[in-house]
Amino acid sequence: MRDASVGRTVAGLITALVIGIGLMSLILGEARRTMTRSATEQNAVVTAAAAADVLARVRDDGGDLQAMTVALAAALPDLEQLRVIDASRRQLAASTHAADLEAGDFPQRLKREQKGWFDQAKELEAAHSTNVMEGKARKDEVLLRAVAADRLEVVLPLFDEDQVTGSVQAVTVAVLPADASGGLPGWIPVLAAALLLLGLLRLLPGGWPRFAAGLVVTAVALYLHASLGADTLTNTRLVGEQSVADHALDVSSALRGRPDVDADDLAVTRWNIDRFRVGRATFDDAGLVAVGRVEDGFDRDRGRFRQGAFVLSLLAVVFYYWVATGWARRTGTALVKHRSAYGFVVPAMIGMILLVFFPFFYGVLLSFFNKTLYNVNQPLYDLWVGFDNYVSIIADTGVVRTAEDGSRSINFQNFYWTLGFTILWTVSNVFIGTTLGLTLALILNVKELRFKPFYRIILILPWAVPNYITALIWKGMFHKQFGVINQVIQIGGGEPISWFDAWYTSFFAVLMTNGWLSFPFMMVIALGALQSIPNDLYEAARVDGAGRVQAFRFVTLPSLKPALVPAVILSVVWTFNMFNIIYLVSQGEPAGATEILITDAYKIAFEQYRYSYAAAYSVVIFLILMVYGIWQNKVTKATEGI
Amino acid sequence: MTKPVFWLATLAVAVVLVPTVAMAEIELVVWHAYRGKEKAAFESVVEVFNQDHVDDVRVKTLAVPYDAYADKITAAVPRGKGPDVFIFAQDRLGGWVEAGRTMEPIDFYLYEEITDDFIPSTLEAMQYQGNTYGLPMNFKVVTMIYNTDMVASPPQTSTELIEVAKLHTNEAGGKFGLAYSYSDFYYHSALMNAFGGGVFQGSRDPVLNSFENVQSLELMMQWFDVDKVMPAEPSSSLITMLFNQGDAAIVFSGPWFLSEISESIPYALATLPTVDEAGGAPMQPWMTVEGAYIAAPSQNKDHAFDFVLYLTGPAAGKTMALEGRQTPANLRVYDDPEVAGDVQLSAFRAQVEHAVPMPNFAEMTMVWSPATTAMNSIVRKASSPQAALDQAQKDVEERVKSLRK
Amino acid sequence: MSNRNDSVPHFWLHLFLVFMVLVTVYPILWVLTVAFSGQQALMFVDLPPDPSVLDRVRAVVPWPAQVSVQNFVDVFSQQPFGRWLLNSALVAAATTVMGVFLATTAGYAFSRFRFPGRRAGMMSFLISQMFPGTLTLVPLYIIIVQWLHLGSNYLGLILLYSTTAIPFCVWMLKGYFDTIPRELEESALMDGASPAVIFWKIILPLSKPAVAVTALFSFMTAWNEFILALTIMDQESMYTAPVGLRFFVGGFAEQQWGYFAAGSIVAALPVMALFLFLQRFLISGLTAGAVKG
Amino acid sequence: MARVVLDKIKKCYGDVEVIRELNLEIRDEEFMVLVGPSGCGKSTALRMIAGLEEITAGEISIGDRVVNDVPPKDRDIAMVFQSYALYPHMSVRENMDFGLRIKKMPREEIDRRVANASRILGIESYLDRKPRQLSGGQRQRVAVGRAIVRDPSVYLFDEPLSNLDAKLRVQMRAEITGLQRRLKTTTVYVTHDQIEAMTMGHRIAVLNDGDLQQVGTPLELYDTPANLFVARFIGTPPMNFLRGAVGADGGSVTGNGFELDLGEANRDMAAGMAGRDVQVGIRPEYLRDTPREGSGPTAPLRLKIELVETLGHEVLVHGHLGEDMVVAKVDPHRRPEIDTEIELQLELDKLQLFDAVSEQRLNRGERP
Repeated sequence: MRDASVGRTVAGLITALVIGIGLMSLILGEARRTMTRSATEQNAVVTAAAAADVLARVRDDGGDLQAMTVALAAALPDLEQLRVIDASRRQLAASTHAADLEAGDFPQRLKREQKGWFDQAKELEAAHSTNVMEGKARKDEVLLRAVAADRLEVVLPLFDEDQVTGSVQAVTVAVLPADASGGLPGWIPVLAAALLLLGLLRLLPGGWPRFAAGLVVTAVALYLHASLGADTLTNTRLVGEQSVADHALDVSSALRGRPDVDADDLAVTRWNIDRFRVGRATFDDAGLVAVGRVEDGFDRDRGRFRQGAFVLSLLAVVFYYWVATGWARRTGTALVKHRSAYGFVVPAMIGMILLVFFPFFYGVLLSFFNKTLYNVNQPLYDLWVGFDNYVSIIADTGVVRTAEDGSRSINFQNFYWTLGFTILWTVSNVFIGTTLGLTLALILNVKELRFKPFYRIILILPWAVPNYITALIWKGMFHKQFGVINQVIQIGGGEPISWFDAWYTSFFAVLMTNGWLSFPFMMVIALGALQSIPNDLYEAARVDGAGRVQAFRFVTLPSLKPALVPAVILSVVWTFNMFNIIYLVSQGEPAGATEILITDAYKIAFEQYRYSYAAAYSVVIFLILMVYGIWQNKVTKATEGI
Repeated sequence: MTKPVFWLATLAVAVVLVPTVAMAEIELVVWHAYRGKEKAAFESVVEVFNQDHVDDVRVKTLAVPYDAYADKITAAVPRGKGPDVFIFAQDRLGGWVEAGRTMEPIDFYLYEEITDDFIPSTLEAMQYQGNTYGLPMNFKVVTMIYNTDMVASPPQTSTELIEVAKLHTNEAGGKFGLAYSYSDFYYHSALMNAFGGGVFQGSRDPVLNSFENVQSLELMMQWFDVDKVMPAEPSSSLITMLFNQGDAAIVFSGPWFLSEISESIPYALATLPTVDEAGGAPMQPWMTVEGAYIAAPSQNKDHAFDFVLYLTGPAAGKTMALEGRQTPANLRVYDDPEVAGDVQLSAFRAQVEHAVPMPNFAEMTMVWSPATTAMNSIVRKASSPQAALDQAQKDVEERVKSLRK
Repeated sequence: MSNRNDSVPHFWLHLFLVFMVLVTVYPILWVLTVAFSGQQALMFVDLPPDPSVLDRVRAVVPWPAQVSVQNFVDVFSQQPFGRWLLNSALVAAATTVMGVFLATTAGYAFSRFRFPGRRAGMMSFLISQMFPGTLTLVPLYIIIVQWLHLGSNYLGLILLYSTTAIPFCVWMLKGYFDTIPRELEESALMDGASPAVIFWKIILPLSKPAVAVTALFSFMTAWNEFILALTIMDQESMYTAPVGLRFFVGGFAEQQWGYFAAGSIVAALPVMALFLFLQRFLISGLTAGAVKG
Repeated sequence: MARVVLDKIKKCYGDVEVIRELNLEIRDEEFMVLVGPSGCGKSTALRMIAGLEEITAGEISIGDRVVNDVPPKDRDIAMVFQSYALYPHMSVRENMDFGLRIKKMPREEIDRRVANASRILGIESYLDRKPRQLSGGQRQRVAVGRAIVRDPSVYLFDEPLSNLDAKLRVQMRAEITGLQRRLKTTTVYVTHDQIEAMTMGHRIAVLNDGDLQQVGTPLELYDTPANLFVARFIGTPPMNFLRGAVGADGGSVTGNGFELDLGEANRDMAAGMAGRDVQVGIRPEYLRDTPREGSGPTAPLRLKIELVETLGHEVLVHGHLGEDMVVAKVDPHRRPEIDTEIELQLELDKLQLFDAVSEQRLNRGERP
């Protein structure tokens, strides 16, 4: 802060404003374009819905569908083409498209290349029945797509009673709402004001006051810009809504007075439907826009905009801090000064960023939404749930379950039981693996011990043989009746044990299996690391009168530390997430008591299809491990250099 | 450039160019998870198709190990990197339809002339929310397999079954009259369906703890715990071993079991018995139907459908049945005397009359874990069937709710 | 460790080692038993009715009823298993080279240079291991196949595997590099060596034990992985050995445990060969004599 | 031709100043020893000359060029490290010719140089061994040999003998000195051992706490230390110090338990300093029971003997003079006994006077 010179403060301010206001303007522009587009789309839907209404009536009355189709396309101002598909008969029932007209009289049998139309109708049918069955609006019952820059195609289901039997495809010319922008773009006055304020900075003393003043200017400018932006958005939305209302009245009046159209059908509100064909009720039959309702409906969007603005402001402040305190310059200098160091790190870092950190951030992002199998194709921003997933994981506190008869039992599916078990599993495994591996490495490092190469090669076998089969062999060894372990117990005169009936015996089985699988790794690490200890150190220790134990404690262990500590940390991490052994050997038996967090997460993702929840689970696992890692790192000072 | 090199280069260019000139044809990629006999049969079937379509279509196959097959489809197909046609059991169908951009609906191609050829329940397995997404190739269903040295004529009813089983049970010596993965919910479905139970009703609401389901489990426990005719911890490896050592008289299992039976064991197949405790209703196992589907992003859907039609048709079905030991879903295959005369195929064909397609919607996947937990705790006698199923019901309800949120 | 004859007698060490060897090989003997049985069944004890103790003892001895190499023959004849082994070898070897290269360079920088972001970088490598990989299959698929267009390409797998192995290797190497006296580099610097020469001619030769461990680890990472290999490869001829092994089990078909066991044993051989080769680096005591005191 | 000049050198690690401002000129062909207690900055100074440490401020030139931004390899220097830093994976020969190979020197030239250097150092017989097969002394020679083959214009030694046993150290000391005399290459030698410094260097620079205390020939430092630190640091046994105050007449120093007439030699210097607190320094060899032959005026002092050290050719006695412990040299034939009193003669013109506050030397002292 000491060096918050005028130049840097100004540079920081400009950076912050450019980032904050620039990006926010981009978002605003995109939001307004989206609103304009959705109003345009809504106009197309209204037209299509009106046409579908009329056509359904004509068909029910046994009228001439083709004639009405042609008439509608002519009568409605924006309707360009119309096509009616009768899916139950695989027929093209009516059409105004030239190609269809050339092909002959209607109805026509659908050709192979027209399969898409048939599938559309079937899709709408399935969507409708799904929504009815689930009592929810989950699947789109209105299909919309742009067929040209200014042409929209709307596909609506055609009902027979409650059954979807076909579809109406309407191609409309886009009806754009009036341009709601007007006046100066919001950012110009804000930026001008902010720049004026800059002059005042010179009057302030350097250091904190100037830095704080810059911060205040940034914050105020961003706030003003955001609230101006929000107003514009509301305005755009209202203008759009008005355009839809006007358009609905246009359509209605175009149809009114036609002899073949029943005036009772012309209730414009019925055409004002969303993508689930649910009435939007944003205006009444007279075309009067319900401003309150529109604004209420807009609350969610505005909330989202506010969140976005908040995040951007934070970002801007961060950049302000970065530039204004001279940190940015130092970053630049550091990059140049340590370029050879960065050069060494960059290749690995690129790989890590692309293939490790990117998927990681994707996972973290996912955890703040509610993405499941049922909504994978919905845009993410519709599914924002904030911390809900985390809250529901952490709030799962019912470790003890009381049955109806009042008896109590442990709820093995509970998050905290699983967490506790995972920790137990990790600690005991890493302890066994490390102790055994280290002991063996020390023994195999004894000078003049014979057959060392033989022992070494045999002892890495568990690592070398694919663990899928060895894990299953272990599972077989623990079989109650036909497993060798119970046979050995019986040879010794004992009773056979049902290994997977109680959580602790089941735990023992997976522990044995994983211990067997994991010690060779530690052994190899320790063997490699032992080579970095010069013999002189032992001699020195011996001279100092250290016994074997002391030599180990004060010479071997400290020297092994640099290699062993990361190996232990990573072992903990890997064991914590050791999916295979649990999945193959205990399979969570009994009753999920030996599940660990990662197998739970796997089940949530691939059996319950709750992708975001599983992502949140993964993040929780990550956080637990990170806390552990930081703690371990503090205790052992693993990252501190020599 | 010296002469030999020049000629070699020309030759190489020619070798590279000639096939491309002749290849004005469409390539269809097909994924499957076959191995061994099935794979060989499948490849020969594809080869026949390729011979017949030398001028227009060429089908290329890719075998994918079953364990990660579904994951591969989930990752690749929606991104347009997958096959044109893939073969899979119906259990993932609903999930993939919901995920979108994976399954191509084929109702448009289907006429009664086509659909009438298939065993109706197998075709039903290919349908989701009123749309058909594939044609059934074959079905796999659990039936009764018995050691003919030990059992002369197959039991017709559950009472007979237990009587016969008791004769061949010697627990201390590791001999059992009846062996099947009874604690596996999939295998248990036969009993459950016999009682008229099930997992979902109507609009896919879970009904795990229905009275019928409880009854079926009580009977299962009767067999295991009171009659003691079945081994503990019945993994499929164990059952295979017992049967192959002549230590199991009767096994309930599917076609996959047959090729694991050792040559020294004489065996025969029979339809699963009726259940006296369920008023004489037959055991109705869940049926797995393997279908051929068109991938939604495929660029050659028409050709893909022609191939699917061929694959599920009588000619291919016959090869797949006789050489690949599959039980075809196409009824016309059974018109062939060779297929009709095959005792194994006809046994499964007979069983399919008393079989229920396993539900193909995504919610079904959520059932397995809680159901397995319930089954295990019942078998372990840690809780009563009712209590275990109540718990499972609660868990499944919760999961279904959170998915549909 | 400098043990003389006055310390623990070798007899006890051998006793312990023999015990560990038995524990280690017992399950593997069962794998061998299954592989050499000529059958497809997974191991279970086979007992007569009312078994005596002797019967039980016989039952726990891993030895097949009859010995046959048929499973091994079939593994190679029924599938292009040799080709898949070759693919695996290629991918694993390239991963080893690439992994060692990426990890040694990064580990060297972390050990020797003091630069802003060093600690953060090292921690990020460590922390990256803490996020479970269950949900990353689809993002990885998108990156490799859609973005980098490395579907059905060895390079895609090599990239994936070497980045999987990087964090551990970097930490391992960094720890080892830390034990190499700085004077050696300074001395080389005075001798006129550039950073690259110092790295290649001084640091790497001195770190053979750690590089050997790194190499083994990278190799194993690539050698045993199967989900990514399967997801990315779209031609059977590009599959790796673990993918091939999985054809024998799983799904609604007969379980060919005999083939699986035989294939597993074949797949373990290159790993053991590599380890045999690397062993001498693990025991060479390289830094001794570098400095005095 | 290879002068090394340190001009206002400064070194900081963060906020810690390791070297405050160092000005030092090492002349061509000179053997300069940097000496001081550990942590005084001498190694840092050497490493800055080598280019292994950045220079915070100031300039270093070697020969005629400022080398601040010249990388070590281009400074035409060779360095022998305290730990020798031999490449353990290379043979002795490879260790020696590594730098030359990097320079892409012709093979014959390399061989010639290695042969030459190993002959000089007597290490021809183990050129093909690895460092771990060598004894400490042999490794030391290899380390030196590695420097020699490069034929640099400056040698830098960083406490090269500190890892050797006493006997070997004496031998190597002589060898290195001899080598330098023969090669006539400018040498900067860092040590904390003042005996090494005294025996080896043409000139010695004494550093303490990042400050240069004094530069001079060994005898200059010995006879006329610039301040209390140098006086204490140089010489074995160390110089005696008596705290006191200059008397009112400026001709005497009075301390607790003694009064010393400063004599003619120091009179003019002490004049005008009446009442000032000083430390009087006198080397043990100038505090004797019988004055040396040809010595100047002496002053008597009585000392109660508390400890006797017999070195053979002479005897040292220790005792308190007031609060200060002093050591004196006594005729071995006297056989002084503990707890007896002895009269000592202090050579007045060898007296060193230091200001008690500034610790700077007050009198000029006498050159031998």
